[in-house]
Amino acid sequence: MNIRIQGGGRHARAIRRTSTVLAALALTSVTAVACGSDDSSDTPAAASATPVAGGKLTYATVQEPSCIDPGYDPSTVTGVIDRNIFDSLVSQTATGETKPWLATSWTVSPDGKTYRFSLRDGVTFHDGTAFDGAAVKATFDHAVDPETKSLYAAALLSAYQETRVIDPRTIEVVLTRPNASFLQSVGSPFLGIQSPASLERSAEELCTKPVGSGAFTFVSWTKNRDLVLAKNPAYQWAPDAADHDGPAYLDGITFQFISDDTARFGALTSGQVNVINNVPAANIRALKANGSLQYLRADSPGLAYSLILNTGREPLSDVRVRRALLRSVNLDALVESVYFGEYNRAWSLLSPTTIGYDKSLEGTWKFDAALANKLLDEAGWTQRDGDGFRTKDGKRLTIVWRTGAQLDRDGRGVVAQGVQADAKKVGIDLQYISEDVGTFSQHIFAGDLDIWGGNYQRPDGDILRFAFASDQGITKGGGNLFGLQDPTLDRLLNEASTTTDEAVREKNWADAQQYVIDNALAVPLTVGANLVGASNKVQGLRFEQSSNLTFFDTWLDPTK
Amino acid sequence: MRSTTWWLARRLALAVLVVVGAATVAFGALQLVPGDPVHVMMGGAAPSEEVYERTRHELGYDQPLPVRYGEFLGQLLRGDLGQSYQLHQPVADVIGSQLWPTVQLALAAFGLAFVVAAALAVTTAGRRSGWRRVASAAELLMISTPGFWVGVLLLTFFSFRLHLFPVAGGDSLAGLVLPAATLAIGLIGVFAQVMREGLERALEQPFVLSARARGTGETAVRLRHALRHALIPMVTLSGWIVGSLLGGAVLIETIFSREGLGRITATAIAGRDLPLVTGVAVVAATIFALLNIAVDLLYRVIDPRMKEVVR
Amino acid sequence: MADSDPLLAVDDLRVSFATRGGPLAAVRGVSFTLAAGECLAIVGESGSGKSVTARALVGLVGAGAAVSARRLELAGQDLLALGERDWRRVRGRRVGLVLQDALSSLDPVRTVGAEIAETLGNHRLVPRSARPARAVELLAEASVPEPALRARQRPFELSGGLRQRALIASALAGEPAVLLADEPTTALDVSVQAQILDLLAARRADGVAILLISHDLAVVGRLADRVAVMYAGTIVEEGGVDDLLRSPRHPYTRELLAAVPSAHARGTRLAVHRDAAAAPAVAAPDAAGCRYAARCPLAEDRCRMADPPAIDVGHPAPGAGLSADVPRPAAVDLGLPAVEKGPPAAAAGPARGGGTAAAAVAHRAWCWRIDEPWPAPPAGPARGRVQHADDVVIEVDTVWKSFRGPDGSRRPAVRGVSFQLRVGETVGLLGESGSGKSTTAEMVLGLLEPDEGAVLLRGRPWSRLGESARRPDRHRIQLVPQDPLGAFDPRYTVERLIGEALRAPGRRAAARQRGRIVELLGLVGLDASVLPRRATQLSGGQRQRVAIARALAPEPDVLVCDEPVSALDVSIQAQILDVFADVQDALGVAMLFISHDLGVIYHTCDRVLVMRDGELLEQGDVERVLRAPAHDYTRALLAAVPRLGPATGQVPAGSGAGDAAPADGLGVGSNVGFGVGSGVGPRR
Amino acid sequence: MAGVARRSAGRGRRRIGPGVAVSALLVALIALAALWPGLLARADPNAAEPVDALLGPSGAHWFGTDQLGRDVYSRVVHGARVSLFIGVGATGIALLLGCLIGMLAATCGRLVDEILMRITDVLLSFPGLLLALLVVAMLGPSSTNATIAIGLSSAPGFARLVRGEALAIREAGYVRTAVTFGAGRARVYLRHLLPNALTPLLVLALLSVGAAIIAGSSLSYLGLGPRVPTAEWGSMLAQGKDFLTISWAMAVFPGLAITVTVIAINIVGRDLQRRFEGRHPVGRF
Repeated sequence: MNIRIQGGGRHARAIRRTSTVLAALALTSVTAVACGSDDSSDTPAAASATPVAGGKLTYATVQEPSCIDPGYDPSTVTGVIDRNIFDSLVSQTATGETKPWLATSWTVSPDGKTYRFSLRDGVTFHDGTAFDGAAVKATFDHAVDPETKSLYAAALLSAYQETRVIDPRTIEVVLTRPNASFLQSVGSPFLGIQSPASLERSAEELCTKPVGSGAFTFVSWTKNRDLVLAKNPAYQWAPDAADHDGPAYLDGITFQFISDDTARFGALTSGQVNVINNVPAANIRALKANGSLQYLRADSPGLAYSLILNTGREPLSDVRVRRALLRSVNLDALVESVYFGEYNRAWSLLSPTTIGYDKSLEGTWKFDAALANKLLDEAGWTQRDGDGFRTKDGKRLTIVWRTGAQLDRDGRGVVAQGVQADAKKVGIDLQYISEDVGTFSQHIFAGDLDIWGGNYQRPDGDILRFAFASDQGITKGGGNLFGLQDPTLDRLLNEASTTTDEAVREKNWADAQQYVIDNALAVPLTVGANLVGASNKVQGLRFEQSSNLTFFDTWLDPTK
Repeated sequence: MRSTTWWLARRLALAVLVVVGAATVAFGALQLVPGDPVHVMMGGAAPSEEVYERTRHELGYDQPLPVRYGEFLGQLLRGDLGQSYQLHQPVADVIGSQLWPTVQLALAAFGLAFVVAAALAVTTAGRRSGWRRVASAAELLMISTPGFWVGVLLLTFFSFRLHLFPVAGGDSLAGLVLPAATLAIGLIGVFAQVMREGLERALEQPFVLSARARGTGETAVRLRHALRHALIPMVTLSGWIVGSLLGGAVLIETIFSREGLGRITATAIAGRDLPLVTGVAVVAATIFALLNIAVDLLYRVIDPRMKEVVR
Repeated sequence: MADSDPLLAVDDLRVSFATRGGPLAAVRGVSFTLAAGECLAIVGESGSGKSVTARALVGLVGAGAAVSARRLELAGQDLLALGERDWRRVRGRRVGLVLQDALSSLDPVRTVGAEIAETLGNHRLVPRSARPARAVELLAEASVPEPALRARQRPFELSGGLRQRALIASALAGEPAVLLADEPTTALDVSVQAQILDLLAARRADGVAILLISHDLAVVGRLADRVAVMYAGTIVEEGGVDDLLRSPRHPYTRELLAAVPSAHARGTRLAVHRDAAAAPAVAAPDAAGCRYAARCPLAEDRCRMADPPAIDVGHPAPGAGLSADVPRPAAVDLGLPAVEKGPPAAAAGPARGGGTAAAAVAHRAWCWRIDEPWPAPPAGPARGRVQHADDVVIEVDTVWKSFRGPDGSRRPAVRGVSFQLRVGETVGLLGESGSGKSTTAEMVLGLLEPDEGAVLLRGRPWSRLGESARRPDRHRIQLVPQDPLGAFDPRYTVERLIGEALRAPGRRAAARQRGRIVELLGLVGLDASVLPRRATQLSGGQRQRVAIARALAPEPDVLVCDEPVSALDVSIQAQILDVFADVQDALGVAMLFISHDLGVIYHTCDRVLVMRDGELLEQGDVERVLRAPAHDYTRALLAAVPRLGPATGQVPAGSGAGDAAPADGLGVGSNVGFGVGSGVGPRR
Repeated sequence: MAGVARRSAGRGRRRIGPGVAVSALLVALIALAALWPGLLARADPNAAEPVDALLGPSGAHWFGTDQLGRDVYSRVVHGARVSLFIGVGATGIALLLGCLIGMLAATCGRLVDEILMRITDVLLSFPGLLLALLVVAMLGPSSTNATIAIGLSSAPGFARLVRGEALAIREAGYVRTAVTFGAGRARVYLRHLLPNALTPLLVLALLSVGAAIIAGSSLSYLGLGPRVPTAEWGSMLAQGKDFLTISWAMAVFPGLAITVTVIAINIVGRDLQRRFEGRHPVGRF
């Protein structure tokens, strides 16, 4: 993602303010649900007991990374794994505050273009190399090096010009223009500091044998099976955001890759693994009912899972048809039946935990098949063909929704079929085509899609700019797939990213969300959430603001 | 002796031809897969133009097809399978690490299927009894049931419900039981029927009558005389067996979340990981070709009449 | 049999099989006895129940068969009471079984030694370590040369004769008192056949009781003391071998003997029935009366009402009484008194017949009509009366042909063969398996190109032509194959089969095709009712008739007949040979008649070519060649054949089968090269 | 001995056993479901009623409902079309290609034979499912493409068999004798070789329909089948397995549908094979 702050360096303070808002939201979004009986004599896990060191944790995750060089790979699972191997300059608490980590303190130049970091002493990488300014420089230079072909880290460092090593304990990062998200980005695992010695190695080794300074060291990675980390006993530089100092409690973490939902859940219930993510919604009732397991969930911030509609093509170029589609879907019933209430339906393009979420949209565009039918009639789709679909001038009201087969997970295919069935009820022939990534990407670049369905996990409303601003076309690496040129949205979103006024920013993002719904530029479907199941033994599991799990404070309760 | 050497040399030459052919087919097929290979490789992420061009150049996609094919063949003949696009590792390493679990699974499944089928066949061949009817019905059921369904049911029952076996992965013996059983079930029916038919045909042969007329007992007749003849059609099936084992591994490894060649191939094909797919094709073809040679040699052992080996 | 209890006593043996249509009786009341050192032969055509009878004696008739008997005793022990375990102790130890075709009767993937040792092991006769040595000894006892080497070899590595010896050795390894020999010589070349019979005779001389099962009267005549003739599950006639073969009394026995082709029968019909309708010897569903009545020319009403009783024939003096009605020439040619001929191995021992005189053997027939005269053999089309025009249809001019063996070397199959075939004549091509006779025939047919030399058709090039040039004349040479079942497209009906041949290029499409087909069928003794049938729905005889009709359809000049009767029972063979004679009489086609059977050649042919190892050894008028052979090989061949023995003393007595065959490198030697696939030469 | 019994058993027309009769009936029923599914199931297979999701079997929904509240019975009935289409279509393609390649190899001389057989060797060296995956990757997932993929991956096997049969038949007496009637090569091949090489394969083809159905459902299971919401047994099963612990019906009935269909086809096929083998003297397979 590219988050650029334009308009000079007077706005550095806004960054802190942003973090505060974020923190508040994060607080409300993370809910730990104790398992077992509702009378809740069990207190939430972390509250009382004293952590005990020892034991290995097995975490079954749905995704397997293809490369765990944080400078290269963009996938969420890479972030989760690398968080344990790499330390960042700064840390963020679950409440969203930015705290020192490898950088003990930092200052920002008045123009917002230069950040000066004082670095912690006594930190060594897993390969024995000492941490210093050169390591930071090497890491950042690696991320932006075209050779690295970075798919995400480089974007986090947008406007990066250079890193100056003032002395071994002091560096300056110079940007070409201010970047409001810079500190937040630097705290991301994707900019975790790598051993400069290890960065000399080939891309292949960087991908498969990462070397950082984190609380866990990389041990092995067997494709299609697992990735094993071991405790770094020398670890004495825990982030300030963490609950404890010194080495991690766990002796090691094994990430098991179990893509099959049923198998993953079965692995948890049979005790083969301690923690799983993406608990199949259908199994959550069983999970809650199981006295030896606990259930934790966190809504993900960013763009909710939504259908972005192509206004440049018939028939969705007609706003009435778009509105009809928006109103034809009985989302409440559909989401309830597919996800058993564990995922929420979305009212806005942004998920509720995103900075800038407009709560006022809730309840404003309820399911209304009659309205949808009326709108379609008005739009001239009055005839019906033999299959019950609407037609105009002999042409069927057909909307094609393509997706890549690999993107079809978390029950999205089922949601799609529900949307399809609802659309049919008002006479829309919605064709859902799940195809291989090659064909799908071909369609994306040809721009001949009617609908694109997807989500982005990002902290704030700036994601709207990524998805809708006219300068964010796909060939520029942006997310405006259909090349939408909407002056209203452009004004609202660009102003939001440059203004220093928090209120203006909030208002613009709210207006933009409103505008998207009014003009039915998209159909928000569900709010993504990280649904985690864990054994009761597992204590101190934490969600990051991103809704990812961290394991530094996690320990295994031998009494359970 | 000279003719055997000559025969082996010819067969090995043909094997090389088959391997190169298989690699070519894989290479060609992936050229025809729709979509821009670079985009596919990035897995849907939208790279900037610079990254895109650089990747394209590195992978040689800015070269014309014949040049790429030539380089591909040259690499192949040097024994270099290249570097996986998606896993960022040498293909040989990837296959090397994934081959053994699959081979383990395949061997276990084959062994299980063979033993069960042989027992079924030997005890029921040529006998009209209720037990034979039950066995035949069971075989038909096993042949007609999709392996993935069996796998799901076994997994649900034995792992989720009874917690008897690990749910996912596991290089332990216990972790091998269900996948091997699932894979074996598809084979047992075929094996048992082929062996029974072979046994029955052998039992009708005059030499069995002679053996019986010498006072040889029924069990000895079946094991000492008939079984060996029943194995010959089994050997003929070897190509099919290897195909089913490797093909079945794709499903089994997915269902049981096992590592292995099958699963890695499925993802490689979907991700258009050309070097990995061709690498797997080369390995599969090599196994196939060597196995065929081994089988023809085995024929000579099982049935010494086969002086001139049939192709 | 009066002086002592027999070794084997069978009384009223009945065997029936369960089928979908109810029980089917295969053996219905067979009784006989067998003494030590005696050989009883059971003779019958396929399906007569003779093999089932033998297998009942070792308890191996198979599952689903019901066996009953009033008495079934081996040396006083009741076999009917045996359980499976007890049977195992009998099999191999007290009763041995030798089957036809040792290639399939010995486990092809095990060594000969192992097979023999199996018997020893089953009955714990010899300690495990001593078994291989004992197996070698047993092979040596069965006159197998280099027994130690042979024991390590597998059946397919041995010649047919050695294989059969090995099989006999394995059956005798347990030193059984009784040996059941079921068609022990059937697939073998004549010279090898003679050696095997000698081996069996030697064992009999040692005191082994032999039950010989055969369809071949000549084989029986050579080995047996007594003969029982079986028809449809019952014994219809039994008696001493000389009596029975010289003076057959039951009409069926008489039909069988008359059907054997030989020199005497030239110019006469062999078969009682001309048409193909005659009932087969297969056991029919239960019905009252004599089974043979349906086919018997002498049958009267009472025959069909009730089973005829056994009638004692007595011991007629040679040449006296009723034997005058019997086709005597057959008996003369066939029934050579063993005492006169004397197999070499038995020469030193007691004559035969378990120490009792042959005269003591009762001769009985189950027939009321044994005193009826047998209808005189109908005259066939006269042989030799046809004046052969000098027109040469086929000229084979020093053709050579070789094939690439599995090891890549070229092996000659035909070496410089030359002969001519003239209009209206029948030329026999005589030779043992691997002699190159089939390859020669294929070159005549234009299916193979000679490597050197040429085949000319009516003086014009034939073999050197391209296929398209040959096509218009293809119809002139037609094939009657050995195995018509394989030669018929399995999907075709008879009508379509013959229709296909009628449309051959160079022929005008017959206007009334169906009429022509019926006409052709009439020529071979079939009627229109077979038109809609497929090959598998025809009997063996009918198939061969259709094959002949089809070969005649394109109005050929030449018929190439490749062992056309060798797969048939003797009575059917007789019918088919009659058909050939009729056809030639009616149409005057030239025939190249390939056979390994001297009798058939003698009966059918005008001239004969004798081949061995691809070479033409001798050719000439059939009378001349077979009566006064010029070549040693022909002489040896004749000597080895029991049926054309020295009745007239023309074959020097010194060159008996046993001496002549090995000396000529025949038999064993000649078989080594073509061990696998008996009866068929190397084909592509 | 036993020959007597066997002959009379083989000669007589075989009666149709109860198992075969039931199977034939089932095959007819499945064919009916494929052609006119509306006759057997009234409910719209794609009508979602989220309120009624994951119901167990009942009078209203015989096989229960899936997670969108669609009627599983109706979807199973409608699924017959895709499965049968794949089964029959793939076998047809395999047979056609197999015959073409096999006949060419058997009749066009050593060089053509050698080349074609090396090509089939190459294709055979791919495990069937992988070849199918590759083809689907090339063509994109859909039932037609799955059909082509499975057809292509089983064609080499058929080609081998046709070639073997044709070579054996080429040496059979009736082909050689047909030449002596002066029939041309083309005529002999067309009249005798092809039909006779084909006949045993037709029964085998019927048996391979069952295998193709399973292969098709395997592809669907891996997400490479027909596009949603088309009812297809393999993809229904793939969806249903996630709910096995909650609603067994969703995964069990589509699986049963596959198994029952394949069993019925196999029983009928084998019965035909037995009848047929009785009257076909040339080459077994």
